[in-house]
Amino acid sequence: MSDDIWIIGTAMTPIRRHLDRDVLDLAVEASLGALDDAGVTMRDMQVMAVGSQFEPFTFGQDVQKQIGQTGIPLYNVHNACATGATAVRSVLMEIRAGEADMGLALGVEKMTGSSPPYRMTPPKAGKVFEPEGRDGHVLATEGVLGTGQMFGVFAQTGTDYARRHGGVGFEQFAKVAEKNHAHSTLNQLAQYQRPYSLDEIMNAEMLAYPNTLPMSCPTGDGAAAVVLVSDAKLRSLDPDVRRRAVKISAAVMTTDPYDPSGFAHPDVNTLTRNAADRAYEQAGIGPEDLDLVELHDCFATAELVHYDNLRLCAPGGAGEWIDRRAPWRDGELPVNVSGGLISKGHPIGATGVANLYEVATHLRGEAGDRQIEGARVGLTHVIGLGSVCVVHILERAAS
Amino acid sequence: MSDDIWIIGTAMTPIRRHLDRDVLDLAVEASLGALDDAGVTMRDMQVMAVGSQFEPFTFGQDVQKQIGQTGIPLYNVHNACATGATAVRSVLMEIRAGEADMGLALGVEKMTGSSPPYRMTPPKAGKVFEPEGRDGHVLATEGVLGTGQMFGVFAQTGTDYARRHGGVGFEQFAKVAEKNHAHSTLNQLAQYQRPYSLDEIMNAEMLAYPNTLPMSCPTGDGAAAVVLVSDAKLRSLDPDVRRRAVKISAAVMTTDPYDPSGFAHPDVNTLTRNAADRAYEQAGIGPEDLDLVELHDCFATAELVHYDNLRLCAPGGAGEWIDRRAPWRDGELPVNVSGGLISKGHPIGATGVANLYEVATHLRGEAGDRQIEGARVGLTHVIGLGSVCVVHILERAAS
Amino acid sequence: MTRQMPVVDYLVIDDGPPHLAGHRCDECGAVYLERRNACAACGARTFSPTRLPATGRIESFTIVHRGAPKHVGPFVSVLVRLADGTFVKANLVGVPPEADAVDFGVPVRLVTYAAGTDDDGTEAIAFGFTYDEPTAPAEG
Amino acid sequence: MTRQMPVVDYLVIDDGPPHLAGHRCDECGAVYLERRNACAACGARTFSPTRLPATGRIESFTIVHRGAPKHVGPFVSVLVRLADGTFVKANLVGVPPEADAVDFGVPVRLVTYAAGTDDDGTEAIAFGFTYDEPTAPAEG
Ligand SMILES: [Zn+2]
Ligand SMILES: [Zn+2]
Repeated sequence: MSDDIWIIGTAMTPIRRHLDRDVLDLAVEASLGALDDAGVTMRDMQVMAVGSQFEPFTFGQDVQKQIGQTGIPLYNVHNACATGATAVRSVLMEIRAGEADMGLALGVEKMTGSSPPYRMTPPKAGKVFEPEGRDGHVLATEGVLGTGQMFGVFAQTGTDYARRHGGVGFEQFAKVAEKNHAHSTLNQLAQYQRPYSLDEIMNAEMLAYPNTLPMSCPTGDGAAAVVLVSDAKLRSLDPDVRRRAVKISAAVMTTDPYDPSGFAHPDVNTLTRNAADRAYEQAGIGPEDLDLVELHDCFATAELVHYDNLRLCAPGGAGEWIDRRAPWRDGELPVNVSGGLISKGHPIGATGVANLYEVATHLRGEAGDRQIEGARVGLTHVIGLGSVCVVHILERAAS
Repeated sequence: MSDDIWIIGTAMTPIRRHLDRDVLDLAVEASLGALDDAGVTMRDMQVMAVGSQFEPFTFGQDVQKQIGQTGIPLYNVHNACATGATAVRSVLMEIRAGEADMGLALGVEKMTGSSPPYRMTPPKAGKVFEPEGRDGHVLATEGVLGTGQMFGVFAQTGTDYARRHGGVGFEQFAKVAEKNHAHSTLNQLAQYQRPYSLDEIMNAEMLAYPNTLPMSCPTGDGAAAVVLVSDAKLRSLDPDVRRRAVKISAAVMTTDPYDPSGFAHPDVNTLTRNAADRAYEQAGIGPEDLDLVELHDCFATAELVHYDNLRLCAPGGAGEWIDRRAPWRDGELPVNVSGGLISKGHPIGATGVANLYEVATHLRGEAGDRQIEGARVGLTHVIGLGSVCVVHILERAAS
Repeated sequence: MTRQMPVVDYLVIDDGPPHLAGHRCDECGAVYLERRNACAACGARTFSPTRLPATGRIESFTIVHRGAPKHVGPFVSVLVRLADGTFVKANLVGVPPEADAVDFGVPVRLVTYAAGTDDDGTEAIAFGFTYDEPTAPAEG
Repeated sequence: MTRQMPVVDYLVIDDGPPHLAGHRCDECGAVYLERRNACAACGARTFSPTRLPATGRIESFTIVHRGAPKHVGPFVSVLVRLADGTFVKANLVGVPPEADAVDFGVPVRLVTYAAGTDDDGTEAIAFGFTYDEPTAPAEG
């Protein structure tokens, strides 16, 4: 049977109270052990899944950074004591679905606390300096060795773009927020629903130059859901369901390929470009065919660079593109008509489903006051810092 | 193209500071909204994935318990801001792989803290009683309304089995631990590697009757990994790799179907029986064909009931089965020759991969001192309380 | 008079004899103790309040030593199947915390007791189960 | 004499002029600052110590106001590309925390300063970058 899946490599660490090894050391030993056992390398892997019940954030990506960053899809999963088995299933489904022919599943847990942390830990008050973690820090380095705060990181992503390309400054970034706040006035699901003038935005509290408060996503609660069916199943459903169905023409997940700058500053550009290019190829659709885009504007600086990363504007032309209001809802390619994360809000787990909700609702012609008339094709983009990027291209049912 | 995947329902909540609603309320509103929008119900779903960056444990299962427990596979995923998109991908791959024709993806986040918790919260010292959570508790109920501690929960699972079937008592449960500690003396990867006498086990500190300390899994660190390939890819690999390859003949994930007792006490039996039955059917293999089993013995009481749940012993005959040493490494069907979680250890995220490591190593004939001679077929079983169960059946390459 | 509150809201202490109250699914009759969104059994979304019976049978037990609250000490946790088929977890009270003292054969009955007092002097009323020996000592 | 320790172990202060030290992949030459298991670029597993150059160029910056440590105040965070292509994040020091004061065109040079003192009187030595104007004010 061609559906068979095989294990060709496996390894495990001794189970101990590993007081002198951090969780990455354990993850790497098992991962490299399994690759060695199979006689393959990370370059052969087309998907990876990492199961840990307690490691937060994007732990799997931290493992990739130690053993090989090739840009492949990566799942961080948990399911109580079946966490490792769920990682195995994630890889197995990717292979069975024909998305990958080889993948790595890792399960790992650091249950004992008294071993070296690998992430930055807060400084203890009134202490004697002692090096901690993989960088041997003796005090909290935030504000001493630059910033790792989100609004600062994305601010630097923006000024990097401004350095490389002309016509981009504080005002261009602020215009992104002006647009998104204007858009959300039509969206009752949005957290904010009032317009902000450009002046108001530029004179608001500066979080980290050039991102002011209204250029940054707020903290809010929310949820979004979608029901997916196969093409075969769809044919068996009611005509009304078929008529409102929205096709997922492309679904791509990428992680960071190695880049020398990525260890000092997260690179949100390359993995977005990779995801977008593959999505356009999968769907047989180009940026010029899009009727609307929901992209990951956690900060105004992020939205601007993604105009270029998603090929929405001319190369290097993101500043000029926002200046001529191209991404406004009445412009040439509406971006974030929901209000985007800046104004609609960004309840983290919900975000990557909420953007499908938004685009699907427009493609169905059911977006009410904020409807983009005649929308037939849309793109969604989301980035989880660490990083992982997912791009979908959606099309409305041919009617 | 038959590979097309369609969205037939979608919904989202308003994004707000939802001070009067708990995270389940939000998750349910979006989930039911998407189902309603599609004109389908949870009974039509064959897979579910829930993305939340911050909800711990088995949050997705908590959502199922509010909207419909049908026993389907469920992923709890996180990937920073791409968490929701990763849930969508998990469902999409299950459908593309032909495992499901319809599934539900949910993304949800409660970002603001000042809203009702739905899980038990610790009591505040020196306070005025105020009802909290979905049960309106005014004080910590552990020890007041029975126990929710793991060793107590699994202890009750054991005494429930003893009530229903003859020949099961404290001694039978203790014999499970005696066996597993004996097995691990041959396994250098195990956390414990010394034998415990039955007397020593029965006279050790009682955690929760009938589970004493050496009848309970210890706290330890570890990791395990596997590399998986498709059948097509395997054909292109070196003969040495092919010879050592181990086939995954069955891979099944289940969650709890509704049972009236499950809200008062987790039912670890039904979902294990469902998973085992489907795995035997998928593999075309019965319990009588197995050469070894690694099952989820978080506590000795758990291992004993799973002899029956996995159909290893005669119905109701788990007590008699351990009495005649059937699951010892030299018995009729060796169970947990690694030492199991009780003695090998249980680093949570690693566990569901470590059991594949163990069985694959025996099927390859590479288990050294603890090798089960001539092993050709093995089964792995893991449960995450909440619950989720995964069963794999592995076969060595025909040579 | 001392003010009293139930330890959980599905214990009713101000409407006749103390009893448990549940939410019964209007569609399939499944009963739940806590606040619900929809029915895990059938998916229906409306429930009606229902008063639960006071008697039942022990399905399983454990005697918790490690981690038992200090002011409680070792205690017997039981899963009880009430006469209408609803399951509830609670302490078995009035019975020593010894394995031999737990008898699956004897029916149990709901009892209440004060489990704590807050800074305002309000008592938290807990429920447990105890052997229902006067009514049916030899039954089952 | 005051005892000194670097704020992170890739700053070397006891071997000639203060400098940064990295781990260079023996296979592909990728350079990393922190302790490594393997190479993210090529997968190789051995590294050799390497001394990094003291000068570089600003790639990006921000001026952090919210969440800046109180004793530091608003500060300029920069990503610097060192002369050998290694990237490092640090503060731009000796420059006011104003957008107009940050000039991509001017090269920068590593400097060190005391960033804190512990209970034993040991000083933590931090590094930052400052404009390298004496040597090449008009370059680039
Ligand atoms: Zn119902
Ligand atoms: Zn390298």
